Amino acid sequence: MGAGMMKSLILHLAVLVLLFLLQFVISDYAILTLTRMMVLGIFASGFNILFGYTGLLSLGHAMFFGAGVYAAGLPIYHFGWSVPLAFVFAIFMSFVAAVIIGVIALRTVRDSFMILTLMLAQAGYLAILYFNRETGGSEGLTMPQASRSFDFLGLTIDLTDAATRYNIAVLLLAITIVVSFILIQGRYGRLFNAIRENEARTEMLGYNVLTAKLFSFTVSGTIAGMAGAAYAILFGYIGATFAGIQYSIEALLFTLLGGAGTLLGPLLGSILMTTLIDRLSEVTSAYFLFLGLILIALTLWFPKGLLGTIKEKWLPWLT
Amino acid sequence: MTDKTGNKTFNLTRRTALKGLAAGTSLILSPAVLRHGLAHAGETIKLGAPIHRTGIGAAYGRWYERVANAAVKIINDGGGINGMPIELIIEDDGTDPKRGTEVVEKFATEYKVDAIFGQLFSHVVAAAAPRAGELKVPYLMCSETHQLAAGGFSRYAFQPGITDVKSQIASMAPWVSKNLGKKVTMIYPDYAFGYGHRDFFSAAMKEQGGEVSTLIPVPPTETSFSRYFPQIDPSSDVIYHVMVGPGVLTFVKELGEFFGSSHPAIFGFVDSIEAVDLATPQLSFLEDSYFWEAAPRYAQADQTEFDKFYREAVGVDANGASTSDPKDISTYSHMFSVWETLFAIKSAMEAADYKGVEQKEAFIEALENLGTMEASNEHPQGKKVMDPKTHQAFGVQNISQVKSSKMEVVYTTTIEEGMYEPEVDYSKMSL
Amino acid sequence: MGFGPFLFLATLEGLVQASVLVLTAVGLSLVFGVMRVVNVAHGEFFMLGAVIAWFVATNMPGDPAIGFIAALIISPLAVGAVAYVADRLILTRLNYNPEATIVATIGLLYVIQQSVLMTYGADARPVDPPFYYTIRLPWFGYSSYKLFVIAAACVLLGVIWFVLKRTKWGLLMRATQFDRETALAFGIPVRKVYSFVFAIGAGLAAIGAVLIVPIQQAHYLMGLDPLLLSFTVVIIGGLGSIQGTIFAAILIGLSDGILSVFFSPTLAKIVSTLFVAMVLVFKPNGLFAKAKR
Amino acid sequence: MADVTFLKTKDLKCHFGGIKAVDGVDFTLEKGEIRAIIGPNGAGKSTFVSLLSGRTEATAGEVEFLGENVTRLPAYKRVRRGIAYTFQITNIYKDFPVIENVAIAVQSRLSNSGEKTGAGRIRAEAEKVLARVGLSQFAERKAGELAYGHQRLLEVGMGLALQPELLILDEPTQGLSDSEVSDFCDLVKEIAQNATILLIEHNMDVVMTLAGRITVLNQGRILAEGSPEDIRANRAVQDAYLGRGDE
Amino acid sequence: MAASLEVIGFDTFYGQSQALREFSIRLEGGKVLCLLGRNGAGKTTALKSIMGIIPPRKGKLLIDGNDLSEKPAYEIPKHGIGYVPQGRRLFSELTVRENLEIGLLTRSTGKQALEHALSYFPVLRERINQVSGTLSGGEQTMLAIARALCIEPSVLMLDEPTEGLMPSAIAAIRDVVIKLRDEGKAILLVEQRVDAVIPVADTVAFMDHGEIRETVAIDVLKDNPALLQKYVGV
Repeated sequence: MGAGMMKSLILHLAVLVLLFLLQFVISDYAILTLTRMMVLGIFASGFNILFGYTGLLSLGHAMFFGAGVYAAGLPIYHFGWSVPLAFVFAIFMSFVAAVIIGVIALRTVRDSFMILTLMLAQAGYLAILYFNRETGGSEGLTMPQASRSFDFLGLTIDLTDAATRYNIAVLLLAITIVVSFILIQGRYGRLFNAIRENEARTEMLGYNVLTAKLFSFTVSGTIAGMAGAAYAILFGYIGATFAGIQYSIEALLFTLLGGAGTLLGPLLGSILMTTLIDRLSEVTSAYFLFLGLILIALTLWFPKGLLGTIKEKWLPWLT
Repeated sequence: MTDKTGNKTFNLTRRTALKGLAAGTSLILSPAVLRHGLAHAGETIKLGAPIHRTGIGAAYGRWYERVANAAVKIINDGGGINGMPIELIIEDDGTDPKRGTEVVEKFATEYKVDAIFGQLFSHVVAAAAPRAGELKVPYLMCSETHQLAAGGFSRYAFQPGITDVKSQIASMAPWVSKNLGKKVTMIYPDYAFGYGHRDFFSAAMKEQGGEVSTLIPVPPTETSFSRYFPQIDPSSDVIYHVMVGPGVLTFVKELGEFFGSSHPAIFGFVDSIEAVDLATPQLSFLEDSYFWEAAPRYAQADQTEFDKFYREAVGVDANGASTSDPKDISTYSHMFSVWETLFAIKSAMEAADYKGVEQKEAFIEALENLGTMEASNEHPQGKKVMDPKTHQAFGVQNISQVKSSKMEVVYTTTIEEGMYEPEVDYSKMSL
Repeated sequence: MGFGPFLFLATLEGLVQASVLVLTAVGLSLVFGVMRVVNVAHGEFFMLGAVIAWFVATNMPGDPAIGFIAALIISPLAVGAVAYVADRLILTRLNYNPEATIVATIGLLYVIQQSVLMTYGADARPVDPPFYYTIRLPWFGYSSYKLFVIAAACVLLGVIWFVLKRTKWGLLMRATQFDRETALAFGIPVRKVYSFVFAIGAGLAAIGAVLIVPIQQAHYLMGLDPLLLSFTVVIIGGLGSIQGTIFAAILIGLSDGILSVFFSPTLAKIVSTLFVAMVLVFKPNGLFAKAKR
Repeated sequence: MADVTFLKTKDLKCHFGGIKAVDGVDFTLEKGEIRAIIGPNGAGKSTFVSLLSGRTEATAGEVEFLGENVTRLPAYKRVRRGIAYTFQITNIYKDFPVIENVAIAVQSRLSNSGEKTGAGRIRAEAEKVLARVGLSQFAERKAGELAYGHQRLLEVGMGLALQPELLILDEPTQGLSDSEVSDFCDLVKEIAQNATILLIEHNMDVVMTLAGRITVLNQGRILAEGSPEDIRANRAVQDAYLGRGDE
Repeated sequence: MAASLEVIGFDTFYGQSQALREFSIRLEGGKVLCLLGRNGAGKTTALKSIMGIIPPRKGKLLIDGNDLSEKPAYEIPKHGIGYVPQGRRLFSELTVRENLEIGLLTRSTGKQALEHALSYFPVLRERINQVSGTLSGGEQTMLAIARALCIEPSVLMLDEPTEGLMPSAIAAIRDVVIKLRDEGKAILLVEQRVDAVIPVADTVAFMDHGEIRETVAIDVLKDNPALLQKYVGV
């Protein structure tokens, strides 16, 4: 293991430990909102595997987040499945969805890929509305009280408890970061980067680029789906908005702000952006104005985002 | 000791080691404390109002906010609640479930409000109400949703200001079948709010020996409607319509263009023309048609003192328009719920001699036991009866007919006509 | 009502929708064709056109027709100016890089939408049509203004066609579209052409919006639907092809009107969205594309 | 089993619309050769090697490599079988360090041959390749910052890292200075000890120095083939270059 | 008297790599200068740099004595440079007339210039409303030249105009080039094939690696096969 990789590993572990420790010092509200930021950070991390590392810009990643939300929430709501079972099932379903969508979407490139993913996500969103008797449509469904706590390995886990939710989010974030770290440090990381940088050349070096892209797409979609499933079980509500365009764009925004192609970038972006919106909403109703301005500013002056710029200027070993 | 940052959420025993870090983080993560945390507990009653300032609910939200401010002013001018003034904290929820929930969390844990009220659209309520329950903060919705009475939420959720949609609709059916006809075509929004109308009204009509022969769902985002109208069954006696969102004016205009002067009887929920000026030339076809209204938009001949008082306080003229701009039509038939909710909070707090969050449970129980609230300045829409089991208040409903581009009440239901068997008993749940 | 009149109404409605759509989509298509820019903020230019029309119409004294005509002139110019500035300030600096422009125009979308929210508010507001007259047919009544919209769109399309095919300006644009480098070598200021095309594309969306506000109402969130529909039209018509765009707009307008009569409108939207997606995958040059080269 | 031909094409064609870029080429290459392909501009040289490497799909005809028909194989599978291609226009990962460019190629070879792909091993192998092409001192530099001649060498190094059976070099000396060209010739000779080399080249000095045999393409067909001396003396070839062979 | 075209010390880059080094030429009216060299030697880049399409990082450009070094690309043609790019680059979906009109767009020379340009190529007049992509190769080249003539240039630059043409078409193009030269235009011709330039050129400049290696008068070259061998191969 190289020194850079070691440093990077230590940094990431330190961030995770810090996130765990924070719960002992921050305010109740910070715990609640940081929980949500972490879940959305996981979503953006999944998006980042595809966008930041492999160079494929999907404008429809909310469809996987939404797939996770519904694949976890519907069995709990309709069939009374236990939460862990529904969670695992949702991850599996997101995986299946990602494979199928990936096979279709990866037939296109660049502009077409972006528009196609946008269209497919829109179709998914409309499907949720269409099957409103099952999904609750735009009104959504509130998870039954019974599902808000469950027994797992002899422990009673109460999802209405803020600290419990926070720790589950930290755990899932840790899993995401560690899995991504291993993936990106390994040979797939090199391959993804190569594809992002120069697809034609990579193919001529003997790589099956399409398979690699599909792999990236699948990992990305599955992580996004896991985030969606976590959202459903942790916050107890599922609704069509979570599959809407807004959420696809948020994933992009978090990633761009924090730094595409860095493991912690999406989380950082999620924390900063959510905090910013939360602050601004006390002052103005048009807080999305700033979201727009930040997007434009990022593309103009900060295409690498915060951590991306730091990585370029000071910490080249950052993963 | 008073924390210098004004933040009272710290547990002093566990903030020894990471004191500096904690202070810094909390400043970043909780900017709100600086603005609102300065008052000491027991000095004010803090009420949080997540309002649909933006998003598809904005037309309602703007008036909800106006009513809330008017009511709070009156309460505070009269000495507040139990001697404490109300501190009203309003934040936009974007008519969005996630943001709506976040704002509820913020009110509960950051501002530490005594109660939250004011959310309207059912998808926002569906996401936010359970969280309020988990955070154990009283949550009073102004939304008409039946989810509460159907048992979807918790003991902390109430709807004291406005009757739920199931009751509203059920109480309309006997009158419609008796006076307009038994065969009905329904045009309704293709989402949850519309399904309530579809299901409850179909069932109620059946009970009356009538039938809903044609159902025409229209997506809520639709912007043109004419192409749906040919589906209307020409042999229907009644067209029942209800539409919400930014397209309502287009909807009624196109309905009029389509039919001209000859058409079946038309009965609509006032939602179809909430915030729309009836004097718009193309709406003349609505003349003589009927609307459900909770609170009559146009001051009636027998207008009560209470309605007069309420209009004046909110700044609404006899036509339901803003006193400063006669073209600016209010959401008159819904916004009274904010007013009545605030006064319900007041009387429950007074009954519980509420001084602060320690008496939260007493406050909840007092809300459950509000019982009958007589028509008054506090309840200008009319008498209400709070059902302690469902946490739902029931009131009278009005059927109005359009006459000279105004609506005249032709029938007022009794509260009993809208009652149904409770589907849940929240009062037995733990607090 | 018999099936014939039923179909007749659906066709009329479809044509009205197609009329507005075609103007909006031609704007998008022109921008894509000449500049290779996917403008995600296009729907917001539409919305801005509607809102400015409201401001103009309500502040213009006298007959609603005067206000309407004033809006028809002022609104596209104002929106075009906004687009021109946006191009100069943002897109040129990004060198029209496809990914960056998509992200930046998403940003622009929010900026325009929220600026309108701050100034105009969240309400939906109607604009008086220039004339009220309902044509009574044996089976149903129909707004004469809607027929005017169809006619106006035809006239405007004729004007667009004339400008593109018969004028110096059109030649400039087409030359830039086909080969920007050679255009440059013949003294065509490509960057300026880009800025103007971006402005014209936005202006066309604004004209579509001015025509629609007497039917619908101006609302700060009204931009999303036209955006998605325009994308649909431009993809089916073939990215950058004006004729294809016109064809597709009529096809989509009519089929949307007729389909949603027979099926659930939401289902119709799902099917058409998936259909467009498949066109993108299997016929990336659009449905009407001839096999080129 | 009799010796299989190293590489063979049968009536290979590639037409773009009406243009016959490659129009019926029967070509054989023996193991261990250094073969040059020359011809006037537009003769179809680049298209021909693109057909061999799989970058372009053949309209008709066959490509046989080591006795197997590879005509329908995608490019990456041909690379895995040992056909490496270096680009005419420098095509490297400009934003990556030089060593990373080579490491990507090394990883491809190792993982395709089922060997371990530990970070240390890949780096070691990549360093070896850089040493061979003389770029060791630039290992950590951004590839895009290298001088043009060094970028060409890196391009070759990436091909080399694949340890191919057949290395196709498409105009490798284009843009190199004279001294770089002679270094390059030495490198190719060294590579040729382990691999067969197919070279498209304009610089006749290079061709004459390196090639054992020369194939001349003109208008998508083979015009002549033979030793450098034969080709130099061939009247048809001179005509093709001087443009009198249009008819 | 100022030269019609003078380029002084162009350094041009594609990203990091240098494509032109100290590229300088001087060309008088009524003369033909040929740039010769193999693929990638920088000939096309030289023309594009002159046109401002790939602006040089350093260097001066003068046309008829006017310094255009600081002008944006679209200003340069207006000062009298007609350009026939490699591969002709016609607007192939437009008609012959429209292609010519593009040449007229930025100068107010109008119909006269168009008629004058057509006078060199009567065949184009017959096909004036035909879509240019359907013309034969020779006609396309003619159109490309006519289009460049529409801006009434004093300098004409042609990038491999005879590439891929039938010998008869090559001869026709050659005749027009000679005619234009005789009318006093300064002509910069890029070719790969020596035989194509021998009948028309006054001077030949050999390029390699983005530099002019040698400039020779055509008479010298005709008598020196060794030079041919060195720069063109074979």
